[in-house]
Order: sequence, then structure tokens, then C-alpha cells
Amino acid sequence: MTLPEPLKSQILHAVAEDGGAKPAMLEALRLVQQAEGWVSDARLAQVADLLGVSTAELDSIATFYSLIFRKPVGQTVIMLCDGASCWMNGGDALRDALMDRLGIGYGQTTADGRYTLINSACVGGCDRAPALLIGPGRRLVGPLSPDGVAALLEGGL
Amino acid sequence: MTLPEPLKSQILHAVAEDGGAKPAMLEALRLVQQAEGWVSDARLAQVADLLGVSTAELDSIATFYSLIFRKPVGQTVIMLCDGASCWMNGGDALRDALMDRLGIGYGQTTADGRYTLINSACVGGCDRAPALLIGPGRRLVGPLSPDGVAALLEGGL
Amino acid sequence: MSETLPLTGRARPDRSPHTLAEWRAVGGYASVERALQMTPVQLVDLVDAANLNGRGGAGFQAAKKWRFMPAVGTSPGIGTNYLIVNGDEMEPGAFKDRFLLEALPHQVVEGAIIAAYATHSRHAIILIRDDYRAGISAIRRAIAAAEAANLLGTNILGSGFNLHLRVHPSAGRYIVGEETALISALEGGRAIPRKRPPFPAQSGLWGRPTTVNNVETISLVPHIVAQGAQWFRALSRTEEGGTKLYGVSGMVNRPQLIEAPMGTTARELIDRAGGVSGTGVLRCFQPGGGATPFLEPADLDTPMDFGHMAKAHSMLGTGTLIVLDQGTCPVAVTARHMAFYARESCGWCTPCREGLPWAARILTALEDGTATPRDIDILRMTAAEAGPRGRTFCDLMGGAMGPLASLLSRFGDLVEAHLDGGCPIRRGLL
Amino acid sequence: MSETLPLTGRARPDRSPHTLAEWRAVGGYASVERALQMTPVQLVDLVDAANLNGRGGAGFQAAKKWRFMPAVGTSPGIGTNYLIVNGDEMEPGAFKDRFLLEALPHQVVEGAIIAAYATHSRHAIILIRDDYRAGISAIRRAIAAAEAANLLGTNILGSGFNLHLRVHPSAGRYIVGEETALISALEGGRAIPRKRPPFPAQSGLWGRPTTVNNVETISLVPHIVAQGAQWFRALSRTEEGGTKLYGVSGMVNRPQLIEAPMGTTARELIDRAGGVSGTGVLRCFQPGGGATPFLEPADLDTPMDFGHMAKAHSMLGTGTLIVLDQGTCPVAVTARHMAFYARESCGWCTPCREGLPWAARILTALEDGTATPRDIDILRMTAAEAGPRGRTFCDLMGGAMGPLASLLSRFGDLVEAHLDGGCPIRRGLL
Repeated sequence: MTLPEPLKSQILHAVAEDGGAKPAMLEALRLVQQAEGWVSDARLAQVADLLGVSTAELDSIATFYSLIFRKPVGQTVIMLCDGASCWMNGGDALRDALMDRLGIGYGQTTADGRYTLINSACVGGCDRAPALLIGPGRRLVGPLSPDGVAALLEGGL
Repeated sequence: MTLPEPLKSQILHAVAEDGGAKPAMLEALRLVQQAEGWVSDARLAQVADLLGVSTAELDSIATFYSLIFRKPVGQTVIMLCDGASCWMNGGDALRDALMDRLGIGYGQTTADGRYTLINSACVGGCDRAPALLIGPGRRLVGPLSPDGVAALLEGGL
Repeated sequence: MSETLPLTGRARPDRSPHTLAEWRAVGGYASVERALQMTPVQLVDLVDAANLNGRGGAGFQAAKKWRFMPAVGTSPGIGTNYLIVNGDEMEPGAFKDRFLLEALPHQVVEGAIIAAYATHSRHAIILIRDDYRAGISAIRRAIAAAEAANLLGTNILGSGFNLHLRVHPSAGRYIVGEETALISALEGGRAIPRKRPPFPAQSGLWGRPTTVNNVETISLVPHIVAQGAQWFRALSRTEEGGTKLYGVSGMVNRPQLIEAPMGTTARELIDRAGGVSGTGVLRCFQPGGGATPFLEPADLDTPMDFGHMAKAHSMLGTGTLIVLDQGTCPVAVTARHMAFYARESCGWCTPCREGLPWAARILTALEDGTATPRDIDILRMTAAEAGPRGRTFCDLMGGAMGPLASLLSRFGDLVEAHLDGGCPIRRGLL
Repeated sequence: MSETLPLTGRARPDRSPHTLAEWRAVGGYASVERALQMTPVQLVDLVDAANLNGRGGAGFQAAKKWRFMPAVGTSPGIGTNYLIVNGDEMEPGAFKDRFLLEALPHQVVEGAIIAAYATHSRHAIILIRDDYRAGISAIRRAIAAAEAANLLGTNILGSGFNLHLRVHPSAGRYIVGEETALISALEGGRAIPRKRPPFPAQSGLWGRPTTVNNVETISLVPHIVAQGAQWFRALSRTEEGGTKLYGVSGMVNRPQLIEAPMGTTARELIDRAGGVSGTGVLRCFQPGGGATPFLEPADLDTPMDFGHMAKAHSMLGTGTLIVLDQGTCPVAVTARHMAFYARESCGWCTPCREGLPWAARILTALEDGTATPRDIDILRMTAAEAGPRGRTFCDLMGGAMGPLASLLSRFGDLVEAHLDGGCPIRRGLL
């Protein structure tokens, strides 16, 4: 499947805005991921082609930045803060509850493809520790107790 | 044989003058060569030791700069200009005469250890083409005809 | 606008950002008009007189940084200067720039316009952490509105000054927040820090003179222009000007952001955050994020500014306190920090790439009770050898060594006690 | 001192350098006293008004270069600015700096003191090609004498200005003369050029602002200070100020150095050098060393300054003409140049490391009659692809492509004629 037209023009717009193909590489990857959840090998090659850069160079960017996903992720990505303030306020218990409930560890996706769990640098929510980010909007949720995990996953929080 | 004392103190003086061991590396090599004609492996290691740099780093300098000699040279080094102005004015004939007379090619030393012949970048003597530099003072000689080679080597020029 | 809380005084309780009209109604963008009637040199002098120290962590004087920026036509090469606003906040314990970006985007844009003018920059970029989606869209909306009102773009307000301002959303990796790594990132590369010199003011983005200022620093600029240097200095309790957007988190009852005079003490901030939680008794605190050395109760009354914190052998850093009660082990906190810094190292310089994972492993071994006395020696050696500046391109390693060194010097007995079966606090022995 | 030959007017016929006393007796060092009573900015303005273009080859305005140098305390980082005097003359056909160093060392030292003062440099280095032993010792003696007379060192002549000046003898390799390679060499590394930006004025030797000026440029400075900008401009026949130390070599009867007004024509210079030798008929000439594109008899009356030579699709370069008569083949001359540049490439950038030996091999094959039409295509492609600036860190490759490109465009038929059995000129066919 070739690169869909809207994505193509978004990427070319980024090239204009960022002043060239190289500085627009990361934004191009972000745009692909925004549309499709992750960046496949096929898309990587297509974007490299569109930008006129080598696949190796584009992948060197894709693999450096932790929030560009080079394998498929679940519909909802949960990024759990592993900063010290969250840890002091029960972050480990929250982590365990999440992993138990989802049946996965960090970096994994549930079998039904609904959730991916990732540990994150301090999410800038230390006043709401323990906290996490959830979904495409990276919504900040916290403080969250282990008991709140069920409600969160059912969309209640 | 360890590094002779005067050489040692000259090198340490260069370190002070040049503001450190690294910027003084080349000067240290020059000093060794000035004293001994070339830079042997043993001296290289001793100088590296004195300067507190690795032998590899010092040798990377020694091998980059063309006028640091890492093998023995003759008592008298002849540097023959291979610039265009000398070529136009009979440089090839002068070269052939020198090689014939000495029985060596570029980069070689006569069997008796008296002469080494090297081709050189334009020696800054284009007004005296064809020209060469000779001896430790790099004395500029030119214009020199093939006929003058004998006299030059007998010290007459 | 509040006279004493310039940074947060206009924010709404629900953090919803202002429209341009709303922002103007509370006095917004008046400073842009005023600034454009001054010369860049006058602006730098004003900010100099205000003694505004950069709020990104190092506390370098903003005016001094700006003064390094050459005027148009006085630097070799071709192109404009660049202003970069650093909104990549990812420091453990830091949560202040998120607030300024989300709740007060026009304040950031306003400051960026003025700072760009002062630094002869015709192009400015606000780099924002990917996770701050609300901040990214708030700033983007603010830029669009400002462009429509000719507060950005060509011949701004008839002044002849042109400025193109855009947002660069980043995509993770703590090191992006390091100013030279950030420049590498903006040029389309991996975020690898660069050796200094050249400093960014000499050769930064695309080789052009570049200033990188933190979101909080930039947010203060319009207020200095509006109310003057004397007013700004008077806000502070110390020599360093202004208010500071402090934060308190960790073992406190009501973790929160607090705008307060520069030089407010940790005691006051912790009190305002509801006091120490857990055991209710303070063991120690980090004054400004994960990379700042631990301080103890004796330092509760030290004014929290860059100078006083340095004198107390710590750093103000981001000014966001991490509080540890008696029931919280600083070895465990340091272990978590170290794991973070080890993971986030870009991997370029050997001491950082190799030293941090090693230190992190030893700290975990201490917690678990599997460490040996020699491991503690290695920690000491690592802190001593890799702590000083200049051993690596950037200060990620040096920063990470701060809490480690202070852990070893202040809590040596506690660290050694871990050799005998792991954390004594966790086991209820202390 | 001669009014019209400032550069060489004081030189003795036997090239023996002056003692300090002798130099002072002919007015030497009066310019240092005068300069130290001016401000650095006034000096830069003076040199600006004189329109002194750098004599190293590129012709960049000296005052513009100096103006990029930040005043003390206005650049980030710690340390002084540096002035470097470039005496690494190794360009094929260039033999002018040798003369200035050997015969007029105090003129160089005097100029260095003034230029250092103007560029806020407290440390200056004169880098001299290893082969110029007489120049090295003459400059060293001049420095020692100047130091003894407090013309160097601390608080020079009571002005408060301090300057440490030293000699760095190089050790071969043409690339050392490239200003950023020279900086790498002075820092103790291989002479590998550096990417620009940062330009040396932003971050040069040890990361500090650095100016690199050619020996001839520096030698002119005292005279501008002594006699003023108007006098200096009036020396020239064109817009570019001063006299030029031209040289004529190759196929002329009396190859020599000639100081003459900037803008003197090749016809006059060749005439003064005794006219064309060999066949007595001019085929072509390079105006300023091996890296400058060929010009033909039609350009004999073009004023030789940087601007006019550029307009004529060549370069003034070092201003030392290489003259080819009808009996001398430009393919052969280019082949020798190309072998030189191929040998002297530092090897860092691929187009230069790989392209130059290839071009050199093809040119030799043309001479020998073993080349193919496809080889000429490769030469054309190499010149077109690698000639433009920016494909490599420095301009060694670009410079070498100058004569090659002009050979192909001006003497295309002659080049093609080589396909049929080698050089037709050598074989007496043309």
C-alpha cells in the first residue's frame, strides 16, 4: 500500500515548515504514527523515498526517539511514570496492578490488541503521583490507586 | 638509550611555550629529528612517555606530516621542487640528472648514507626555477641545470 | 495580572488557556508593543538590570546569554540568529513547564517574540515534549492567533521586525532537553550533545548564533518589560530577580506548584504543600529535580535560589523539590534516578554510557542486599571521576553524579548498612 | 620607506633582515605606538576605509574578518582571542611570503602586534612552513628583539595591552595552510580542516575566536596605520586598496617578485619579467598559483585584483602568475598540479580523497596517449560535481577543480587531441 495522499501532503508541508527534508524526518515519522499507530518497515521506506533520504538515516532517527514505535502497539497506549515522586506514592503497586490486570509487562501489548504498557520518564504530573498518560491524547491520569485500574481500563477515569 | 637531557628539556620548554603536551607534540618530534635526523620507534615511545600521550597518537602526528621522517635519512636531504614552474624550466632533466648521479629514486637514500632525495611541493623559489632545497638549513639552490648537479654534490653550489 | 505572581497570576483554576482577545484584555501583548519600540540592546540591558537567571536548571544569566548573540551582519556566514524555547521538561520531579505551556500559552509566545527581538533572531522554535499534547495544541493555537493579529510574521505591528515562530514536538528521550542535543534534534539528527565550544551563541542551529531559553525564563520576560527591572528584583528575597515557579512533590501531603519569591525556603514550600507525609518527619530533599544533590533538614531555611543552593553544595535546578520522609530511603530514590539517567544517556560518551548503568546496577544491588563493600568503592570512584564537568560532551553524567555523590557523603552509614541484607528502612530496622 | 612600495620598499637587495634598531631607524614600530593610542574599533574602521583585502587567496576583506572578533568579555567561554599569521606558503607558483618573512621580519611582527590589538587577541602565532628556515629564524630574532624592547609582552609601551607572540614551525603538508586545518594542527592534531560554521571567528583555536591572516596582509597593516586609508587606496588602480606583491614565474625570461599597484595587468607584469620565454608567444596563464583557473591572452589587460579576476572567471589567488608559452601544454601543467593536490589532500572528505587521484591519473593518461573519450567525460563530471563549494569541508578540492574546469572549457580541442597518441605539443604537432 502506497503512502496515502493526506499523509503525503502533510509530510511535504512539514518539509516546507521545517526548512528541509532532514529536519522534517522526525515530524514525518510522527505523522505516520499519528495516522497508523506505529511506523512499519514499508512506511519507513516510503517516507524515506518521499523525503529523499536513505532508509538507514530515517531509521536511525526512528530508533533513537523512544516515542516512535517501530512495532505495532495496542489501540490504547498507557505510559506509566517511573519517576521517583510516583514511586514514593505507590507507583510500584500501581504498576503491579496494571500488569496483573492486563497480563503483560512493560513494552508488551495485550493479546486482544487493546493495550500497550510502557514505562515513561516522569510525566510532569508529580503533583498527581502516581500518574500515567493514556491514549492518543496522552491524557494525564493521577493520582491513581491500584483499585482505580479497573475503572480506568473501562473508561471510567 | 634514553632521551638525552638537552632534548628532554627542550621538549618540556616547548610544552610550556605551546601551552600543553598535545600542541607540543609536533615540535617535540621536530626537536628529535633536528638532533638525530629522524624519529625512531624508540624515540617516539620515549617522547610519548615524556608528554603523557599515547604512542599511537604521537605517531598519528608523525605519519601525517611529511617532513617528520620515520625512517633514517642520509646526512644531506635534497628536496627537489616538483611544482609546475620548475617543471617548465627543466625540472625533469634536473631530476633525472640527480637520480642518475645519486643512483636513487625519490624517497631513497644512497648506499653510503650521504644523500636522501625527496620530491617537494613548490619550494617558494619559482623565481629560481628549477630549484631545490638542500641540507639541514634547507638552503634554496636554483636555477640549477643538470650540469650543475656534480658541483652541488661536491659542495660547490 | 497579579503584582506579586506574574507567572501564574493570570492562570485560570481549570488551566484552560486564554484566547488572544482574553489575553489582551488582561494586558497581554502590551509588552511586545513596548519592546519593539526599544532597541535590542536596551532590552538586554533591561533584563540585565532585572537579574533574570535562566530557569532551565543552570541559572545562567539570561541577559548575559542574550548579549553573546551578534547583531545582524556582525557574524560570519549567512542566515538569521535563532531563538529556541525549551519545553522538553522530562527531569524527574519537574512539572512546571507543563503548566505554563498548557495554561498560559500566550505568555510563552509573548516572551518568545520579545526574546527573539532582543537576540536578533528572525526565526524561533518552541520545542515541546511529545507527551505534552495539551501544551502543544495550546501553543499552536496561540501562535496562529498571534500570526493573524500581526504579532508574528512580517513587519510586526509596523516595527519592521519579522519573526517566524513554530512548534517542534519532540518524540521522547530526556537528552533532547540538553541545549546542544536539542539543536542536533532540530537539524534532523539523533539528539547527541555537541562539544562546547562552540557554544550555541557562536554556532548553534544550522551553524547560526542560537539562544536556548527555558519556558519559564521566556514566560517571565514580558513581565519585566511591562513592569521594569526594579519591580522584578523587588519580587525576590535575594539578589536573583523575580519569582520562581517552585514545585513540591514526593512525600508531602499536597504536592503542588507554588509561585513564590525567588529565595523562598524549602521549609515554607513544604509547609504550603501540606507538610511531610508518610512518617511526617523529613529525612532529606532534592531542591530541584532528580539531578540535584540531596539536602538535609539543616538546609530547610536556606533561601532557594541558584547562589544559595550552590553554596549549600546542591543546585536549584528546576526548583521542583523532591521530598523524602524518614520512611523513604535515599538509596532507593537514587537507584531510580540512576536507572533513569542510564536509560536516557544518548550513549555517545563512554563515562556516561558505561558508568551510569554500572552505578544503577550497584544501587539496585544495595537495595537487594547483594552488594559488596567494593561496590561502594566503585560508586565513590564513579562519582569522583565522572562528576566534574568536562569529562563528557554534556552534563547528563555530571548531573546524575550529584545526587549519588551527596548520597555517599551525607548518608554513608545508611549506604553501608545496606550491605547487610539490603535496605534497612524497607525492612523496618531504621 | 618608499611611498609607493610600502611592502618591499625597505627591503635590502641581499634580503638580509633588519635589526630592531635598523628597523626603527627607517620608521619601524611607529605604527605600533600610534595603533595602541587608538581603540580596536577605530583600527578596524581604518582598515575598513583602506579596503584591504586579505592576500592569502580568497580576498576576504580584512576589516570584515576583524569585525567578527568579539571584544573581551562578549563571547561565551573562557580565554583570549587568537591571531594567527599564516606563513605556510606552499601553493604551486607562490613565492612571495618567503620574501616577506626572510627579508622583512619586523614588518610582520609589527603588523601582528597591531592586528592582535585590533582583534582583541592576547596571543598570536606566526605559523611558518618548515622549509622556510631562514624565515623562521628571522622572525624568531625579530620577536626576541621586540620582546626585549617591550613591543611585545606585558603592558606594551605602557598601553595596558599584553601580547604573547610565538612562532610555530610546521612540518610539511600543503593542507596546513587552510585556516581551519591550521587550527587543528596548532591544537596538536593532524591538519584536518573543519566544517564551517563555526567559522574561526566564532570558534577557532582552542574554541576561541580566532583570526587567520596571511603574511602579506599582516605586512601591509603597519603602513595603513602610518599613512592612512586614503593613501592606501590611492596606491591601487582599482577599488581594492594597496599594492600587491605579485610574482611571475614559469615561461618568462626573468621570473621575479614585483610589488605593484593592485590592479596591475598581467601584460605589464609579464613585460617586467622580461617577457614570455620559450617560443616567446603566450598561450595562457594562471593569475595566482596552481589553484586558479587559466586565462588567455585576451585577459592580458584585465586589472589583476580579486574582483576583476573573478569577473574574468578566474581568481587572483596569491597573485603569483604562472605563465605558459605556446610550447607548454596546459594539460601537462594541470596534470602536475593535480598530482600535487591529490598528494596533499588530507584524505578526510571522499570527493577529494578519491576524486583527485582519479583526475590526476586521467591527465597523465592524456599526456601519455592512453586516455579514452570516456576519461574526458569523467574529468568533466568531476569538475562539475566537486568544483562547487560545500561538497567538502575545505576548498582544496574546489580549488584544484578551477584549473581543470578552465582547461576543459578553454582548451577542449587540445585536450581531445591528446586522445590521439598523447600530447601533440610535446610531439611538435601544434
